[in-house]
Amino acid sequence: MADLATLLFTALGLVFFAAGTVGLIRFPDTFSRLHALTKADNLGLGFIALGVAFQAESWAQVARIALIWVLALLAAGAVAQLVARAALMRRGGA
Amino acid sequence: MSALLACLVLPLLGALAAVALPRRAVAAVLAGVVALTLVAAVGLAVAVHSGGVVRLALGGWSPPLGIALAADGLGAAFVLLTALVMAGVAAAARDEMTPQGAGPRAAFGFWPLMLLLWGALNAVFLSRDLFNLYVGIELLTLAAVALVAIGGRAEAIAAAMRYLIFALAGSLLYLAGVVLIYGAHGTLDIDLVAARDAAAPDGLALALMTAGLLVKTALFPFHVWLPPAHASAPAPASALLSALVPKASFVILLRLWFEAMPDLGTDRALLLLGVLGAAAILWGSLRALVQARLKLIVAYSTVAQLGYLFLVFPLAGGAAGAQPWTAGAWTGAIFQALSHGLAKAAMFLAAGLFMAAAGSDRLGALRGLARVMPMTAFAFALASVTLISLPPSGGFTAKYLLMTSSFAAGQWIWALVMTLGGLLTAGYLYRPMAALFAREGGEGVQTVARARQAVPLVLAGLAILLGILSAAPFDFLQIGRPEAAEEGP
Amino acid sequence: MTAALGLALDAALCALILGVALAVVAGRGVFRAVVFFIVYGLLAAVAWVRLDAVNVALAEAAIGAGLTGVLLLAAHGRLRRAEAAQDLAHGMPWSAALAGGALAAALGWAWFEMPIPVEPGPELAEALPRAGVGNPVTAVLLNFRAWDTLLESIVLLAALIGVWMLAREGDWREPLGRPQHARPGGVMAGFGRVLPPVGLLVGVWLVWAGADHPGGAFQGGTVLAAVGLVAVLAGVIRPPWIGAPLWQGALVLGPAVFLLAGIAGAVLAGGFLTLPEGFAKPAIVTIEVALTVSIAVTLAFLVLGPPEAEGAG
Amino acid sequence: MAALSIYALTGAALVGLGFFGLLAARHLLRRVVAFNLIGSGLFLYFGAAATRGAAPDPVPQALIITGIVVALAASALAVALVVAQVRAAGRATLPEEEDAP
Repeated sequence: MADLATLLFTALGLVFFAAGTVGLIRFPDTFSRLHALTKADNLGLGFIALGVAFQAESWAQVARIALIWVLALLAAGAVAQLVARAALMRRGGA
Repeated sequence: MSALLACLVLPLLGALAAVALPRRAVAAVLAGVVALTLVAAVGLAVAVHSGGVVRLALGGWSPPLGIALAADGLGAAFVLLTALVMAGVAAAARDEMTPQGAGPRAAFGFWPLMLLLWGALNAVFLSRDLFNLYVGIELLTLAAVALVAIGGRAEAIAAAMRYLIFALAGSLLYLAGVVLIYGAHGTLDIDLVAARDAAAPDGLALALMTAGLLVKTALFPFHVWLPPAHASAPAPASALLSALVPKASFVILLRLWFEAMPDLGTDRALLLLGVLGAAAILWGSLRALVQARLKLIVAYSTVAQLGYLFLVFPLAGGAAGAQPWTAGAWTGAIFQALSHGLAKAAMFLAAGLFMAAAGSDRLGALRGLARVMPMTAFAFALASVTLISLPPSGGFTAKYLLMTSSFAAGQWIWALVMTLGGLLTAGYLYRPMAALFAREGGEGVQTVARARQAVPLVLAGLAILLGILSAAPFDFLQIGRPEAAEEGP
Repeated sequence: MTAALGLALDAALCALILGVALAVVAGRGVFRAVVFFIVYGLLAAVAWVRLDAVNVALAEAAIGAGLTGVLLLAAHGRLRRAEAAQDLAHGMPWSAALAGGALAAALGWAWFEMPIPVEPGPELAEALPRAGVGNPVTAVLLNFRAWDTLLESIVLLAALIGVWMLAREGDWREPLGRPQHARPGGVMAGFGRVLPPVGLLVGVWLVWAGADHPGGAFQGGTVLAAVGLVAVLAGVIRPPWIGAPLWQGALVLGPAVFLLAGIAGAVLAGGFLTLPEGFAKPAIVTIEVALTVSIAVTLAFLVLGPPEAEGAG
Repeated sequence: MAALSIYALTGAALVGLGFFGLLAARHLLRRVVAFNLIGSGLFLYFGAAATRGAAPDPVPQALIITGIVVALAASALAVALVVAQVRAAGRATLPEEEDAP
């Protein structure tokens, strides 16, 4: 049962990652690329974390997996903001 | 054992203190560390002389699990050489490497880097573990490159960069050989490697390690990084770099070819090393002959003088191991390393004093300096006597030993190269000497304190003394000499 | 996972690694090379997990990819104007290709000729229980081969002094690195406030866990250095200048404690770096904590670079 | 064993690629990257060699961690030298190695 849930959720996560990557490649400018990347990848990572959590042996491990997801979310958000600002400034400067 | 330990630990502790303590305290700590380490090095030599090889298993774990250290005659001699040169350089640089004299940057960096270099050299000379040697030469390399960069000008930075690229490529080649040795034999200890069951990749491992160390020793044709690096560092740093640093990788080469894997010393491989050495002697001397700056002459002279060291491989290595002339060749090469170390340190320090007085090291600017600075000019002349190998210097003993063994071995070609090298040496040293002792010139130069002038004189004098008292060091260098070369006269 | 599937995964991973490495060496533009190198480091970390070397995977990800990547990116940012200069040699450098190819072929040949040595040996199994820590890699690093680790911590210090020697004479008294200006209240400033407590926790945990699980002073110290760098970037803390007593002390604390513990071993337990039985664990933990402090500070300073004045260069 | 051979050969190829890069590249930053590639490939090779026995040998893992840290120290100094070189000479290549334009 747990294995099935893991399989399902990680597969779903991978689909989101694939979608985000396609967006990264196909979208025309920095801002829409960022949009695709952050939204889709954060969700994808969330599903994968959820899937892996079913394999955890204790609640402490689940908590650690959740912490990883939150940290990745935080980093991705902050970096996306910074990249967007850099792109904005370059556009303004050009 | 405690002397061995002190040689390893004191310079490193001193370096840490030089980083962390306020400037006022550093000078006192420095003097203490230099004096104590010098005493420890003498103590180690005495202990080896009276009791034979001093061994130490670090952490109480013996190989293959732990790292073993040992001070044999070879290691102890180089530890002592290092201590003498370091003490000389520390005394010479005391007034120069101050915030007033060299700026706050160089004054901060020189002392810990010098001590780190010292610690790394001693660690390399005493280690019996191939990977530990890797960490040791990396510490040595980084400290040495930083000492070049202290120079600060654009050419110093370019020279440091080139030095670092070459040295890192050399380190990785060496490391690749170490990986193959551990992969095949599960040990890194030199004595256990010597007792291994031969495996197919051993030859490749030795070749890789040797190639890497040749780059670090600046043997022809891998020498191109050395002259700019040694010439653009501040003089006290140049003295350390030229006198000591290439000797560390040379000692590792000796340990590999004579102690760890003497069975792999085929005639052809040993001949190749000898030919490269001979090429270094001739090419380095010819390049030195056409330089216009004193420091570049001295630096190219290092390229040439390092070449002599490699004649030990065809003369004492491999199947020739048990021949009557091998002890002479082995000792001659080490004598050459020791006397070159002392003489070259004296030369670079003297060059630094000439530069301080004349404001430049172009040969034209040095004219007549001997009348203003007779002591320094005399020191330079004495050091030249050793490099040209006139009797009774240490250089003479070295080349005499190498030459007699090459005749005894029937390999007279090396004797020919050495004779030619001696003539060329006299040629390239004649030019700065003629300028220094010129009748005119020498007006309007800065005066240099007598105490500073004394240091190169002492070091050059020691190089001569090594020749006069050559009997005692000769026996000393046989202590713990690898079996392959043991049955000398 | 079946063996065949695992093998396919390994092959795919290695193909990816080689492809990325090719892009690092021969791709157009230095910026691209640097970015691909960071990707390479992360892939290599996965390879280490596949090789059952989690300690190394952590080190590769944190140091090899992370910190080296930051170093290279920061340097690239300063070199933009030099980018137009020549990057790769004109034409195919055949001698370099020959040397590289020969080296790879020789190592490949050696792999199949290399005998498998006797197992790690009875020495290790017999000594491990006396080493004081459960993580065998930590036991090797801080007990059996402590001399290597001690020298290595000093190598970092030597590199830092070397980096400092590249400061311009007039900039010596300035704070380390380029002056940073984070917008107050901006994203970076906010991030710089949120991350440090969490990062501190992770770093300390890595060191603490390193005694018995994967982790250790170098991995933990790297995380702490990263936390410090983010805090500097965010303007939460200001970089110190060279000679600030507390920071200089932190730089040498680890090697100094290590050396003094080694000497204490020589006096008390009969050998340099010998840890007396029974005290091995507390001694190792003390050394690791001190080392972590020094490693974190040294690594952060290495990334910041030499002191530089406002508006220079 | 087959999997280990894949990793070892990848490591060997990385060493070759990195050495090629170190010799062929002109931009100094790319040379630093190539140096790191050699080290990393060598460690991968070592790691594979250490896993051949029945139980993985912890000694190479410890040596590799030491090697990674040493490589970082060298890289840090090299990168700082590159920056200083550009500042002093205005270019990221070594003087006499620039091919004629």
